[in-house]
Amino acid sequence: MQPGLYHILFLSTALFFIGVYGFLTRRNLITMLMSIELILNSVNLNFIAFNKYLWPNQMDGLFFTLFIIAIAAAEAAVAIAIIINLYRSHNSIDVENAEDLKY
Amino acid sequence: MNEFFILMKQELAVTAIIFLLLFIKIGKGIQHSSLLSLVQFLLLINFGAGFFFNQSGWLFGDMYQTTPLIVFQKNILSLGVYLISLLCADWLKKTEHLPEFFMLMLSALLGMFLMISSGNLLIFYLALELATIPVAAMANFDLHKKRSSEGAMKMILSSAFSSGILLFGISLIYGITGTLSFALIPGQLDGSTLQLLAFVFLLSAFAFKLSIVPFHLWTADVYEGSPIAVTSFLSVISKGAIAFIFITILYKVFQPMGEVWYNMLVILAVITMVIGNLFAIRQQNIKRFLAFSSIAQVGFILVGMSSGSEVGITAVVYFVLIYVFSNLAAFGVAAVITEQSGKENIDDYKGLYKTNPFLCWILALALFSLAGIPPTAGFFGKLFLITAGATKASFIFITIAALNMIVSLYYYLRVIRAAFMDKNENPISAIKLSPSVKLGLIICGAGIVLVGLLSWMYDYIHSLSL
Amino acid sequence: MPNVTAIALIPLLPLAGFLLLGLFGRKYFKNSSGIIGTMLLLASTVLALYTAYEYFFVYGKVAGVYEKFVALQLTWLEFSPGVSIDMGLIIDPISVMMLVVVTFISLMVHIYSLGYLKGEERFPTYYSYLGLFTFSMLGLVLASNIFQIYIFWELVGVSSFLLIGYYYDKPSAVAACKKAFIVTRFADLGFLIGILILSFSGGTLDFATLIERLTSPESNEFKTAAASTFLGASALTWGAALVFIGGAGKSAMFPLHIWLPDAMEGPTPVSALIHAATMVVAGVYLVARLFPIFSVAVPGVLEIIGWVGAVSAIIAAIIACTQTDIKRVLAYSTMSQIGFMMFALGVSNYGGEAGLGYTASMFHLFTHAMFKALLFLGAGAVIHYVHSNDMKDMGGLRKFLPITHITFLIACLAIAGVPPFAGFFSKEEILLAAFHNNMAIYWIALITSGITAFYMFRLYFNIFWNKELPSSAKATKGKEGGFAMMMPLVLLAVGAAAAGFIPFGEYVSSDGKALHAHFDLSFSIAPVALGLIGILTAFWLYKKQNDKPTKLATSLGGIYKTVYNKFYIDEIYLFITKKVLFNLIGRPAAWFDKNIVDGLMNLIGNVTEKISEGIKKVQSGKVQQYAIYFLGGVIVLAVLFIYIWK
Amino acid sequence: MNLLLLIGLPLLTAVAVLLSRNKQQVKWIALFGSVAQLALAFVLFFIYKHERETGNAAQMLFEQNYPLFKSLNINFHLGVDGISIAMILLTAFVVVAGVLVSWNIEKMTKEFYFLLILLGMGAYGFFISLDLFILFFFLEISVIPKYLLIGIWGSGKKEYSANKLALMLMGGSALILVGILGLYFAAGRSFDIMELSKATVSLPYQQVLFPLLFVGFGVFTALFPLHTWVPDGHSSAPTAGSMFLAGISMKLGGYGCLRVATYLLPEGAKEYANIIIILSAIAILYGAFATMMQKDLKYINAYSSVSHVGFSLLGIGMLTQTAITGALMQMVSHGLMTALFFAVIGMIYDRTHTRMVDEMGGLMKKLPFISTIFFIVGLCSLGLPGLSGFVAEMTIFMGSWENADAFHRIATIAAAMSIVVTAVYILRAIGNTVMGPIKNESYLSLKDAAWNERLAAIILVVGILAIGIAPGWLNDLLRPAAEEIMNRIAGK
Repeated sequence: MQPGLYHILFLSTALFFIGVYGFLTRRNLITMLMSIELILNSVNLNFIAFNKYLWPNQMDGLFFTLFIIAIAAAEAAVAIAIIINLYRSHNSIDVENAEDLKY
Repeated sequence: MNEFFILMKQELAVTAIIFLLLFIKIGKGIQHSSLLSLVQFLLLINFGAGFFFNQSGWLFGDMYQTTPLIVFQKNILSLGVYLISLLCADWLKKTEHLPEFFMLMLSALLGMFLMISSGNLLIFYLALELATIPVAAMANFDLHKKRSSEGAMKMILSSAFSSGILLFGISLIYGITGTLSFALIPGQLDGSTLQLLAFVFLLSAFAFKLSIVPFHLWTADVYEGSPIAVTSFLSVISKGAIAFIFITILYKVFQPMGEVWYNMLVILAVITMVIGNLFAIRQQNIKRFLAFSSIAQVGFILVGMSSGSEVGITAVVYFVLIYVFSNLAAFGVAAVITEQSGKENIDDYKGLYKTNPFLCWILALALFSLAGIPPTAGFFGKLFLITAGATKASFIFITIAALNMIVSLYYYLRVIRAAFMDKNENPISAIKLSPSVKLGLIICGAGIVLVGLLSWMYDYIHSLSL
Repeated sequence: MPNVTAIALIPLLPLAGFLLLGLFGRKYFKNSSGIIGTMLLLASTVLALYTAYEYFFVYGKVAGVYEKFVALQLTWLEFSPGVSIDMGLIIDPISVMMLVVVTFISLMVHIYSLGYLKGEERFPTYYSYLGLFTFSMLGLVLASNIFQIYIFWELVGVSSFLLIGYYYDKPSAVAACKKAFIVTRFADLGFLIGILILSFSGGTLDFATLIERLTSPESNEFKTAAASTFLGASALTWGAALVFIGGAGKSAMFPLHIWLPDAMEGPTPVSALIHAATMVVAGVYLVARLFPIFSVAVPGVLEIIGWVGAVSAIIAAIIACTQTDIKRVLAYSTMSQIGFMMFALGVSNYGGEAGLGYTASMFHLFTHAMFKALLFLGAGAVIHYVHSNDMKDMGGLRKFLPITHITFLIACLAIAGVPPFAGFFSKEEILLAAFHNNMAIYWIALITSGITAFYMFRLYFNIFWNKELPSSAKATKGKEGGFAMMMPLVLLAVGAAAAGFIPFGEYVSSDGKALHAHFDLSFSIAPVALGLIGILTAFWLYKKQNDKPTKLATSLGGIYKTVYNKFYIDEIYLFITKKVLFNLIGRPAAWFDKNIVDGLMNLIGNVTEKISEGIKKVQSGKVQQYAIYFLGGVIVLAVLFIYIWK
Repeated sequence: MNLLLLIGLPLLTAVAVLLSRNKQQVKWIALFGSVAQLALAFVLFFIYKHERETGNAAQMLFEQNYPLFKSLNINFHLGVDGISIAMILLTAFVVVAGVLVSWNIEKMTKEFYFLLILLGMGAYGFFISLDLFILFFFLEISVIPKYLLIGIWGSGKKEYSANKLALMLMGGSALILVGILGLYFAAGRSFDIMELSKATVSLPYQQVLFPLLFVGFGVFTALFPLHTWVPDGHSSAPTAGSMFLAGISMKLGGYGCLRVATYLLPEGAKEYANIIIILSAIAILYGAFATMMQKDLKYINAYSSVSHVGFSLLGIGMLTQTAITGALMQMVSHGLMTALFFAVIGMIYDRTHTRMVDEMGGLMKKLPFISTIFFIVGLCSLGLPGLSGFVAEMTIFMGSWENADAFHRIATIAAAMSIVVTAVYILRAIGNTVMGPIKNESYLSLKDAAWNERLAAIILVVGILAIGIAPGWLNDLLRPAAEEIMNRIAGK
């Protein structure tokens, strides 16, 4: 059968919440980063789907997706750089080891 | 084509500086002091450039727009950056990666420029990220400090998270309206549940960037962790930029939902002011203290925003202008002291007046301005924000706002008291101010005093925001 | 119309003295100040006598009545059209009479003090204070406006405060002057409220207008005032009664008399001037001044006045019998004599024969001023000689102080009401007035006059006879005070002896018409007889040193003790002020302010601190918790605005 | 007469003080400046009188109106009527005296005088401004100087007091802010007092705004129970600071209560008059009784200030022309009196190094001048005729008595009772400090007042006597203004 908009939206929403869940629960910084990627991908799906099914005459969603992918890459690059630096000083990439700043 | 250069002059100027720095970096580097003064000069030029050939227009279809007001806002930002480059000179000279620092900071600035004049959600998103990611990198600039990298980590992760939320909201809006252009969206809005949801997502992303309670929690940690130059950049420049675009989007794009976001702003403003103040009371570290105080200030900005008329825009822009001077002055003093003595706690400021009267007076001016006590400009800024908030004549709201001024006064006075009154057998030794720092502080002080008393400035902004 | 400048100068000259000596005395007039003050006062005395002469004899009566003038009237402070404090000079028989009395006695005291206080290093201050007092007293006498009289009323109060506290480093003196001021102040509160009531119902502060409006039953002010009642009494009654409270306070009427005996801490000449002759009779003068209102409008109040006067008279007389400090004895006798004047007014009516009491009261005021001043100055001479106030240090002084002795005796006879001395005539008139109006008061008065004779001669014998001091004392103590001290004694003695023969009714009466008091000898038998009995008892008890008095005292036992302790009235006051005022009101008020009001403010602060301490956990440093709050915020907002707000 | 001088001259003085090189210069410049201000105030007074006598019946004289924030219709609108003139005179007197008594300040002299002059400027500006916005501006401008003066040069638990004062006054101004914003929007976007006095504000608005404004200003003038900053603030402040606080700052509040709250919101005033009366009657008695228990001279004066200021609030609450005139007189009189009182206390403290009543005694012997002044001020505060206090209080009583109902009568009598209590505590203070035997041998070597102290005291005494002996001029100054206010209240 042909997947309709709602299937895709369902999928993307599921992805979104999986991402959020991962972000909230995982202790490993890299994994948290990955779950953010999940969120972004769910958004990409959204855009594509909306563009394909609802507003096929313009390409806004498509372009947006492309940009999101690009930005996500940049973000990931900076994030990983920071995480590496964190690892240098903390000798771990566990989020629970980086809680000095509080109150 | 010619128009293109005129409309985008500030962006182009910043880009030019970035590339210049890049070439310098690639080529054989100059030693930092001269490079720094060069950059300061260029930034001054960039700031000056804002005052000529101002005209409004659109570029790239509806992607990019500029109006005199927007140019003015950009000027405020570039002025702020210039002041930072002056105030943090001592620290900047020391960092081994001076060009990179400026490249990052300026690209963030570029992002903010684009963000302010964006006319479309796509470019808005791009600009937002451009304004965020480099700052995260900057936050980590004390490469060997644990706290610095922790702060940076917190920032990049949570901002990535928030942009995820933002994007989800945008995607929903796109799904509903089928357009990304600010001009077209309002026509499509009818306040349906889904739209509200999308709006809430969008708003929470803004709230995160503006560090509105309860989306503010990253703020203090990042501020404390990162070097003061970055902290001041975060707390003044990016806050200002976000405030500008936020108010534009609220007033333009979500204008049909005015009723909804008014209520939201009221709620958020109240809890932001209260929580921010309550946290600020207890802080010891000056950077953290200023972080929370700036959260409370954002609460006041929201009060002004809630007005929903050009009075609100004027008040917000005016306040941000004053806020740039006041907060940067405070940060500047803190930067000098941290740089010279490595001390960051309020208790270390005890007896400062004995040794550094000039710094103390600037600090006092800045803090009183933040607290909104005349004759400093902060008084006028706060007053007009509250006036704008009062246009809807909900007395409880503005009463709460006014009462919050008492609490804020209380903790600002704590610092003043430490500096002026408390005894201290070994206070911070007398500090020799480098000329650029002195210049920066004097500019800030002058701004704090004059912006309020020269009332035509307010009227000028008002005329722009009509 | 008498000469205005002359009248105006009478009070102004002492004022000039006050300013001159007060500001520059200590520097420039260290020694000459006494002379300056005396000269100025001499001038105003002359002016006063001249005024009196002009008023009574040159100007004389118009239609059988001495006219009232308001010689001069300056608006001092206007409250609202018609209601204003004016500074005026009122000229009528009683004010002229008072002018003479005040200036004359004051002059005597000025002269006397030249000798009495010789060598004092605060001489100029003393004379400036005297000047201030004389000025204020004269202003009070000449007041044409009820608020003006209040103003000078307060001023005499403060100058008496200053003079009682002249020896400011004596704790007892400080206590006394505070007491005097505060007690009279308390009475003045009544006076003030009385003024407010009267002026409100009269719509004016000016005496003449006030009296005219509040006494004529057809004026609508009178109607409204009489109609508006509070606790059953009309506004007029309240006003008059409250004003009288003020008068009672100044004139040391029971139960507001407690300050007077203590006031004897001041220098003796001061007691003579202020606390015998002039200030203390201000109350009487006030009632006399407003007499038409009292008598015509609110007769009820006259009853009160009469009884207060009578009670004070007898109580004071009884207490006086037991005191051993000669000045205190005189103080109580003063109180008792003022009691006479008061109830004389109380039993009087307005106009004609019935107005006898009024005349009598004024007459007695006049004579009393003479002999009481004389008594005090004489006592002063004694004290100056033996350096003690107490009877037990005295005795047989007649040899050492001949002039003092004679003059003192004259004064005693005068006050005892022995003819032909001054006291006799005035007292007879008073008794007569009482006799016609109120028998009870008459009997009280009769008995009191007997007691008066007794305690005065007890005093006399104790000082000048009784135990004999060794004549060697003469050598040690030196001779009697000089001319400056003796001259006033003699002059006053003359006055005390002769003043009675003035046909007083001619000049002073309630309605201004001449009043001829006719009383037959048969009437005056009783009082004179009683007086003689009193004198003889005193003679029998105190002529020679013996143990009769102590026996008597012991036989009376508890009664004597009570009387000796002045009926414990002071103690009652002490209880009220210390226990009630301070402990029951002041202390709680201070506590409340410190802990409740102040505490509340601090509480707010502390609560804020606590809260901020409590919520710090939110900032846990865990980036994921931040994200949770973030999401929580989103969800709350969404729920709020999607489900609740819509 | 250009009213800008009144702001410009102090500003000039302040700048000159900042630029001056050594302590001596600072002092003399400050003195010169303040004397010039006094002269200016007198000139203003006489020109004003002349204007009035020549039949200029305008409500406000010498009006000046410059647009400030056009888009918000905020104008720099200046003008004076009798009330302002009286207050300006008071300020000028206190400023000169304050400068004189702090002659021997050694610590940060320059800053001290700078702040002092600034404080004065704020007061001048406040009294001449006819635009609520700048009125508020000038009201707030004094927060910094007050705080620093107490905190830096103060004594005792100065930080606490300074904080408390600053915060409570800030709280007051917060309420005021809300109040004037409410007025602004209720009356069609105008801060101008003259316009607002003609505008009609609907009753519900008045009912909300009046308490805000009155309580807000009330905090400044120690309205019970918001007076608690007064004792601490006054007692911790340096002498000149206390003089300014009690002499001027508290008057700002009273002036605001009258000119802003009562005048602009007459209906609200009528609504709440009784509450005001009750509160102020309480304040009068309660302050007096609390004073009886104090041992520290400064606390004595602080609490008695609460009691005395209560009178002026009572007068306002009575809402009759005479009472309001009396209230204003009381403000002026109390300003002079309490300033003098604090000055004397300061002089005594500088010599005996104690303010505890029961540790002193017999000062009269060694300090005749200071003691005499102490006498005078004490007698003034217990309302002795011939001194200013009497005139003011009597006027208030007469005015209060004009409302003929039992409630007002009882309130008046209650207030009048305080004259006895006042006598008690004043005489207690005088008796224990000035009179009596010398308790402490070291006092035998004390020196009497120096020239500057004498001058300061004399200046204030002259003021007190000028009102006490010939109150006519003050009455003529205030009565017409009070009449204006009454007309507004009566709805004429």
